[in-house]
Amino acid sequence: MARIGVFICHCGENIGRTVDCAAVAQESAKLPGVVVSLDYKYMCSDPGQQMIKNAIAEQKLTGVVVAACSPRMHETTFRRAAAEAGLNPYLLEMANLREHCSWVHEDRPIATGKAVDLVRVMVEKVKRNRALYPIQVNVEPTAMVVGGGIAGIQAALDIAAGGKKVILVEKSPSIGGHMARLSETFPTLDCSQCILTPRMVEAASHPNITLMTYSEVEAVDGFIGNFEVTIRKKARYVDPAKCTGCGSCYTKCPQKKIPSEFDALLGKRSAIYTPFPQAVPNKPVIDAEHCTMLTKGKCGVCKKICPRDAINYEDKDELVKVKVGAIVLATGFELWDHSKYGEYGGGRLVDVIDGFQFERLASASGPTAGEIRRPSDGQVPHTVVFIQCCGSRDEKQGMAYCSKICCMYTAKHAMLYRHKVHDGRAVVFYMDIRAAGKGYDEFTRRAIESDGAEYVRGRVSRIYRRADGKLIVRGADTLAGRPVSIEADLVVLADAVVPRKGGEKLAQMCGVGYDTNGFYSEAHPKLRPVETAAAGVFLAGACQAPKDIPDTVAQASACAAKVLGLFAAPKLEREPIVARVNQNLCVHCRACINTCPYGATQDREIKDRQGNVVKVVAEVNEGLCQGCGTCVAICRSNAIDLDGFTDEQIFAEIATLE
Amino acid sequence: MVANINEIQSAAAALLNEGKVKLVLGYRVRGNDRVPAFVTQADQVGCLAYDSACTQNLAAYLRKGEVRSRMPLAVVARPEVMRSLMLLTAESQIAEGQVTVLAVDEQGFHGVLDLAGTAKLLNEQYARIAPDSSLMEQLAKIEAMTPQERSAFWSEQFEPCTRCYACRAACPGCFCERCIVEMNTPQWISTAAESHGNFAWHMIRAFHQAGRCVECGACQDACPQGIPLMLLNHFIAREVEREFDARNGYDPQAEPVIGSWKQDDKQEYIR
Amino acid sequence: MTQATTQTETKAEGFEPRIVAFVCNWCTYAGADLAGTSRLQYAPHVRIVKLPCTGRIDPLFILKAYEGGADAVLVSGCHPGDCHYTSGNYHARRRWTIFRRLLSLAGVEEGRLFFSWVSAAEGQKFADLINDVTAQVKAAGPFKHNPARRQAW
Amino acid sequence: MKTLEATKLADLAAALTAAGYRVIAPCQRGDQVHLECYQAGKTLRADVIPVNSAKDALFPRSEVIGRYRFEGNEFETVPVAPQAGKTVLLAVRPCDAAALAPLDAVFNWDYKDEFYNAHRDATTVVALACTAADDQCFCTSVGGSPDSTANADAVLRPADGGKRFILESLTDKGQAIAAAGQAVLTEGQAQADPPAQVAPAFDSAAVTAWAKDGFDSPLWKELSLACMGCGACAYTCPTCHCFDIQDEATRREGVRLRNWDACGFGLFTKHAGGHNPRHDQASRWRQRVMHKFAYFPERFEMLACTGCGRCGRLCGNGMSIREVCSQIEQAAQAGVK
Amino acid sequence: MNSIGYYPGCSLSGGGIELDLSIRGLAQLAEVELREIDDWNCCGATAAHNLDHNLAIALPYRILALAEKQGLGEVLAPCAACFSRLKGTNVRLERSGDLKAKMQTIVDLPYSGSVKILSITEFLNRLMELGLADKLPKKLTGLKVAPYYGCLLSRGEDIVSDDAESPSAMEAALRATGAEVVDWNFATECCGGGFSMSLTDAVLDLSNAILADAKAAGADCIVTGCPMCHSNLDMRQLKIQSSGMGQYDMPVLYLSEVLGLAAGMGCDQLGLNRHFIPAMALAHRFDPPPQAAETAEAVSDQRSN
Repeated sequence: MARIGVFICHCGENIGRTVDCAAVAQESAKLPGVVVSLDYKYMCSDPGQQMIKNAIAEQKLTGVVVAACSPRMHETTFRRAAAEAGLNPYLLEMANLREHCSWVHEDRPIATGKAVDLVRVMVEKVKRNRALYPIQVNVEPTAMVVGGGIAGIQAALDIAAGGKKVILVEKSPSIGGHMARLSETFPTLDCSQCILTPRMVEAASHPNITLMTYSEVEAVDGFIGNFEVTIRKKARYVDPAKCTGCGSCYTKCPQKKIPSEFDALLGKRSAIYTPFPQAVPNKPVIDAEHCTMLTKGKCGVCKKICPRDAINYEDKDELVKVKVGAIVLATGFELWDHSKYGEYGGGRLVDVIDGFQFERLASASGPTAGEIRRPSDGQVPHTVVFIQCCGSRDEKQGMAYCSKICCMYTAKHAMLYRHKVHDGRAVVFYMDIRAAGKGYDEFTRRAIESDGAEYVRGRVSRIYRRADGKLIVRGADTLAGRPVSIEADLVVLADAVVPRKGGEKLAQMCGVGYDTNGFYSEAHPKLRPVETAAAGVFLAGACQAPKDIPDTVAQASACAAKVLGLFAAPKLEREPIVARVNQNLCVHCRACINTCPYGATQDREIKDRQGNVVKVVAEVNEGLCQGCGTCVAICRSNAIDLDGFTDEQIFAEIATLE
Repeated sequence: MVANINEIQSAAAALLNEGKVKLVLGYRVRGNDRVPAFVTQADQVGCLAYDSACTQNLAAYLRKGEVRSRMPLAVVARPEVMRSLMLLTAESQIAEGQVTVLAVDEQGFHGVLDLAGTAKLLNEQYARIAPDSSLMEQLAKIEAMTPQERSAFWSEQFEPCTRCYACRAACPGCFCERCIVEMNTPQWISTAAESHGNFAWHMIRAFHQAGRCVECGACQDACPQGIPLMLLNHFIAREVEREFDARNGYDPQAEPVIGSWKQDDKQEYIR
Repeated sequence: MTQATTQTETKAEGFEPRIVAFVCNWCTYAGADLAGTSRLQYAPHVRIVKLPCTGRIDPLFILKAYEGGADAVLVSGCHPGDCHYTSGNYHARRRWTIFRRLLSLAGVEEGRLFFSWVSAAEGQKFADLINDVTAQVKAAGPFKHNPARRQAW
Repeated sequence: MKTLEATKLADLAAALTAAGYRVIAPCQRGDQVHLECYQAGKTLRADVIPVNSAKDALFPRSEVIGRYRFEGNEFETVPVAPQAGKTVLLAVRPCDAAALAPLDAVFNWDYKDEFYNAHRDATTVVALACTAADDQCFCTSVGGSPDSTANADAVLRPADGGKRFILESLTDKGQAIAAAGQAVLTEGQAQADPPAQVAPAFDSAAVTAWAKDGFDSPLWKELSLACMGCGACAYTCPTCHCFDIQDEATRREGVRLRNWDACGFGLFTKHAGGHNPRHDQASRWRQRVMHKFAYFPERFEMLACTGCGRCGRLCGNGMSIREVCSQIEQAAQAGVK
Repeated sequence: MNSIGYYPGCSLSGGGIELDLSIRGLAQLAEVELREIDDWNCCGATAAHNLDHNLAIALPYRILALAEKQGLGEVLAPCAACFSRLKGTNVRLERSGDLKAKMQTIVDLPYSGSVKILSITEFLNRLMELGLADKLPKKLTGLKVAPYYGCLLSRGEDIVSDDAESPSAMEAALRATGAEVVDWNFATECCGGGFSMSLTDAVLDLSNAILADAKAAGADCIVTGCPMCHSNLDMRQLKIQSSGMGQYDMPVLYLSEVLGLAAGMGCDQLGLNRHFIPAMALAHRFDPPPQAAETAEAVSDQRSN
């Protein structure tokens, strides 16, 4: 038989003023199963809590209803008190007499009547509560960070600094990401490589970090604390253990005309290559597509020249399985393909370039050694037109959103160009200037006021190449209210920031959602900006939304904090409000599996003693379930129930309201 | 009888002879009735018959253990039955290789198909099955009534329901191990064959058909009391198509309609 | 069984409706809390049943409330896109769309079933909603032609 | 001789209603004919065998058999008397009347069921002799006949080619009916129509004999293959009498209900622990046949089947007692165990 | 024999007669029957939609309704303006539920929306598919063409299925003749359109820029599909040249004329002798003149003065 205790709080005058608490206590005492019903001035005070604890012990209570404020306020307090008195904390429920009754009604008899109802409902519910115990999940204290750009490097370094192991997976031959390609960074104009490369080296040498470059995530199984990840280590054809990074191989490689991805196709590289001189690890790989030894079996120069015999043409991809407890996705971004804009030449005009190409032209280590020279003829351009919002804020053909960083880097580009070409003319077409950030607006003002960039507010409607090689840029100056036409030598498009192609696949593997643009979805846009719907998977950097470097680094460090928090205890305790499948009733229609926002409902084979599969059913993974109960309502057989909100409890509540 | 009944028989015989199936689920003639035939030997195929009076949805047998134990099997299936098979595939009750389809319609036999082939045939040949016009007329009449009249109409219709659950038994979509109406902790739906129990039963039965009913009519045919269940079924199917642009039983990989969502699903009624 | 005589079984004048609300924990329940902390006064006829998410609401809950003689049912959760569990409210919305149409066909009159999105910040909206729903139900009177009402044995 | 014009059956029903009877008669309902309570305006159909059987009047599909109340921790039961008003089963078929024998037997076996008996005592049976049968009728195979008066208090015999009925009162209760219907009955002569010809379908003795040793026969599996497991046959059967007890309660009070149940349902014998002794439809069908043709004769020396043919008429899958018993008889003749 | 409905509109019997001639010739060659809509009326371009929206829809509605009534499933509207009006009306009727009923009351003809409207490029590409591609014996090797689309054959995403900014619908057919398509910039630039009469100076400026770019790109001729563009670039070229804005002598040909030339159709049959800027010299590079043809050239030259 249920033995329920009811405790009515006056909350000083807050409840007591409009609710006759003594009368509620009296009425509650008459409810079936209630053995003690008391009211008190402040139930949350020490004496109040003691009153509950004493009653639990003396009356051998099987359930408690505290009728006080909102459970959002003090449920934890009272449940802790119950636990201290030896009652399972999940056998305590709260009736909300303050926020939902005394504060919103003035008529004392009516409010008192409603308060009795609220208590009665909770009494009937709590009678059907059962003891629940926090779910313990083992945690493998190793993190995997996917993406070796600044976001991934920062997250890995911070986790490693916290004393936990990190596997940093990067698909290209070197870490560094886009930041390694930048010339200078806004708003301070410090050299990007100068501030980045020490971090890259630190990541490579940190004892807690395992670098896996030229590798890609192939499969992700498991759940928070217990992910099993399969990583494809692509064939490098160079044994990194033997290679010293001396560079003889790429110096001698006869295939030297391959457009360099790192240089945004403006420079060239060899078939055996490191992407850039400061690459980490500084060990080359062979590009199997362009190496004649691998394609035609002819050449072999690198093998002959290598003093360490590190070249292995027989190398194969390798699949490595690792166990990790948390995953940080830091896969970054790429630039929107502006060839979709026919009016800007549809990608056919070689002197219409994107932001990265300009970065490489401006970079001291770039293909022009930092001189601004246009791709078509290598001449120094005298007029450069910069166009912002190329593909951004364009629902029709491009992306609907603002790419956030373009205003700043375009100002930087205009500035760098004017610093390098003193008599040059920099014209910037913009829609709005969005320079919200520390020192950002000052920076754009500086570009305009000190460095003489001409800002034209308006869109460019057409770019074409005149027979003399000039690029004619026609647009509108909406402030002056007239069309403008500029004869330019070089046009730089601030292409929209878009997520990495193929990023959806990784998201699906991890159970992470993504928006219509392909950016990964955070668990809550305001309050959980680094978590995802998949517990144990976190987001850093531009894979979640366009971001500049400081925001990216901040988010990466936030990820590290989340990961270290998760790894702080060997076991993870989770709220036991989870769904459970009655496997006898489940007919495996898979509705719940389709429905679960967290991928927590999964197929489970039931086998007989011989190991034959006799039935397949759905099963809830406690590690993933967040307790929303959507699967429960979707199940036609009602083979699923939700602890804490069982059908029996809810039906009792409804019946009590009759 | 359809003209090329011999072709069904010989196709069935071939499947049995070649060991491709262990059982052919079809129809046979018994007096004025058409009843299910369970043919396990090639020499029994002579009993197989098909005409428009063969209205049972044989896909309903696929939940029976006694029938499932004889998989792989073949089913004589008209378009609605094929759609049931698509639903059962989508809801992982059957899989390719377990069920072969002997496709029929009122014109006759249209060949032996696997489930993928059945999906193709359905979408090519039977993409639009016109709903029964009398159903639509009746629905229009009911919808034109006042709420009180509608309530009275249905209470009159549900009154004779004895809760024999013949409707459930005849429906291929009702494959639950234990039906919601049989849950008693708590008792979801009163099992008494009285007003509120009957109302709840018929509402929930219809709701559980949302996005699933292929409108084969087997439930209504099975009802000894003549309750017009197809009115509810057709209404639900119509609403599902209107609201979610979904038609049931055409895609063996379909996501459940109730169990998936679109951001722009209508919500004008939500304030 | 004889009809339970509760305060709401009185005549239409002085009719005090019984309204059952199913709300999610994260938005509407919190919105009701905010109405409380803001001391917004509203009609006292609604009784809330708290669920983690509107996705948890089985259509049978609504039927059960009618069966017990509720004069109206209110269902409320997070705005689209704001679900604490990302998509529970989207799933719920699909169910409601069909179920409310079915109930309407079956004779449940307009003004006996309300749906709403109330966020944790919308204390005022919650109070207005309760007042409006209560006023509508009061005007409509007791739910006499309730097809789901429990049989008086 | 009392006669009733065929067109005046409804008038008789009205007269009996006026005399305080609850009149259960074959009424037109949509396309169907149901045995239900006569009300003014309903059309009576003596020419069609109704969908449901007469047992509904004596053993309702849901019946309150107990009541209780609670207040706080106090609990009390409330006595319930059967709600059995004076009832007449008007123009029910001899097979429905015949079914009262097995029902009487089972409800007065080890326990005398006060609810059934109250209904039974308050009920007058006015049978309607059959002059036509359909291909599902098989009363003659189970010891009945189309003009049997067994268990009837009065009988209506079609006469003069269906133009009128002859009303024969067989008991005092029957006399009371004749008296109450005085106004619509006429005194006169009429020639009773010949009874329907119902060809024998199977030898029930052979079925009973085979069933005695047939419990483990593999034949059940084949016989039951087409059964989908609904309760339609049991719920329309005039003799099936299984029930289930359910409570329905609010927070203040509750009722205990007796609802029909059927052995064809998978859950009928399912144990709380999950085991089900009748785990497949074959064992459920075996129970259905055994109950009617083996256990019942063993206990009560009568069959629990009256050959009304309802199960055959309604089952789209051809699962009727008639069909299954014929197959059993054939198997018995062929020596199949 | 395939058959396609035909809506010539006003210009094809007037200023755009070369277009009509060459299209009819090519259709015959490809064995496609052109069935002119009986009792057709003005499409409303380019003035109606500035005056009265109902009228602007009602006029094309009547044409479409007639075509449907006459059993024409597809209708070719060679003039780009007619095409735009007719197809645009189809789109609007489909989008707005009430519009159809309204138009039915105005025009008193039912129309279900079934008629498909083909542009000149869609039509000629269809002819190529139907076998015209195999009937082009003459290779226009060395002919440099600047395909000019203007607005009506590039804009309106529901109407034109080409890329609005860099259309390419003419290119495949032109290449099939052996001609070289030059890379130029002004393929979609405005020619001045319907302002030829009212704002002639603006038209001269705009058309001049187009001609200049085509010339700079090394084109021998501009190829178009729109009679209005044609008249601005061809007829107004005389004024452009006489007012000293530039000297181009740039023939402006219809796509159908170029294809006709490749198909070996005579210059007269194609109407090449009817241009303001003489096109015969260009044509004679591929279709050497019989003796009599010189007279026609002379006539044409006279006109150009």
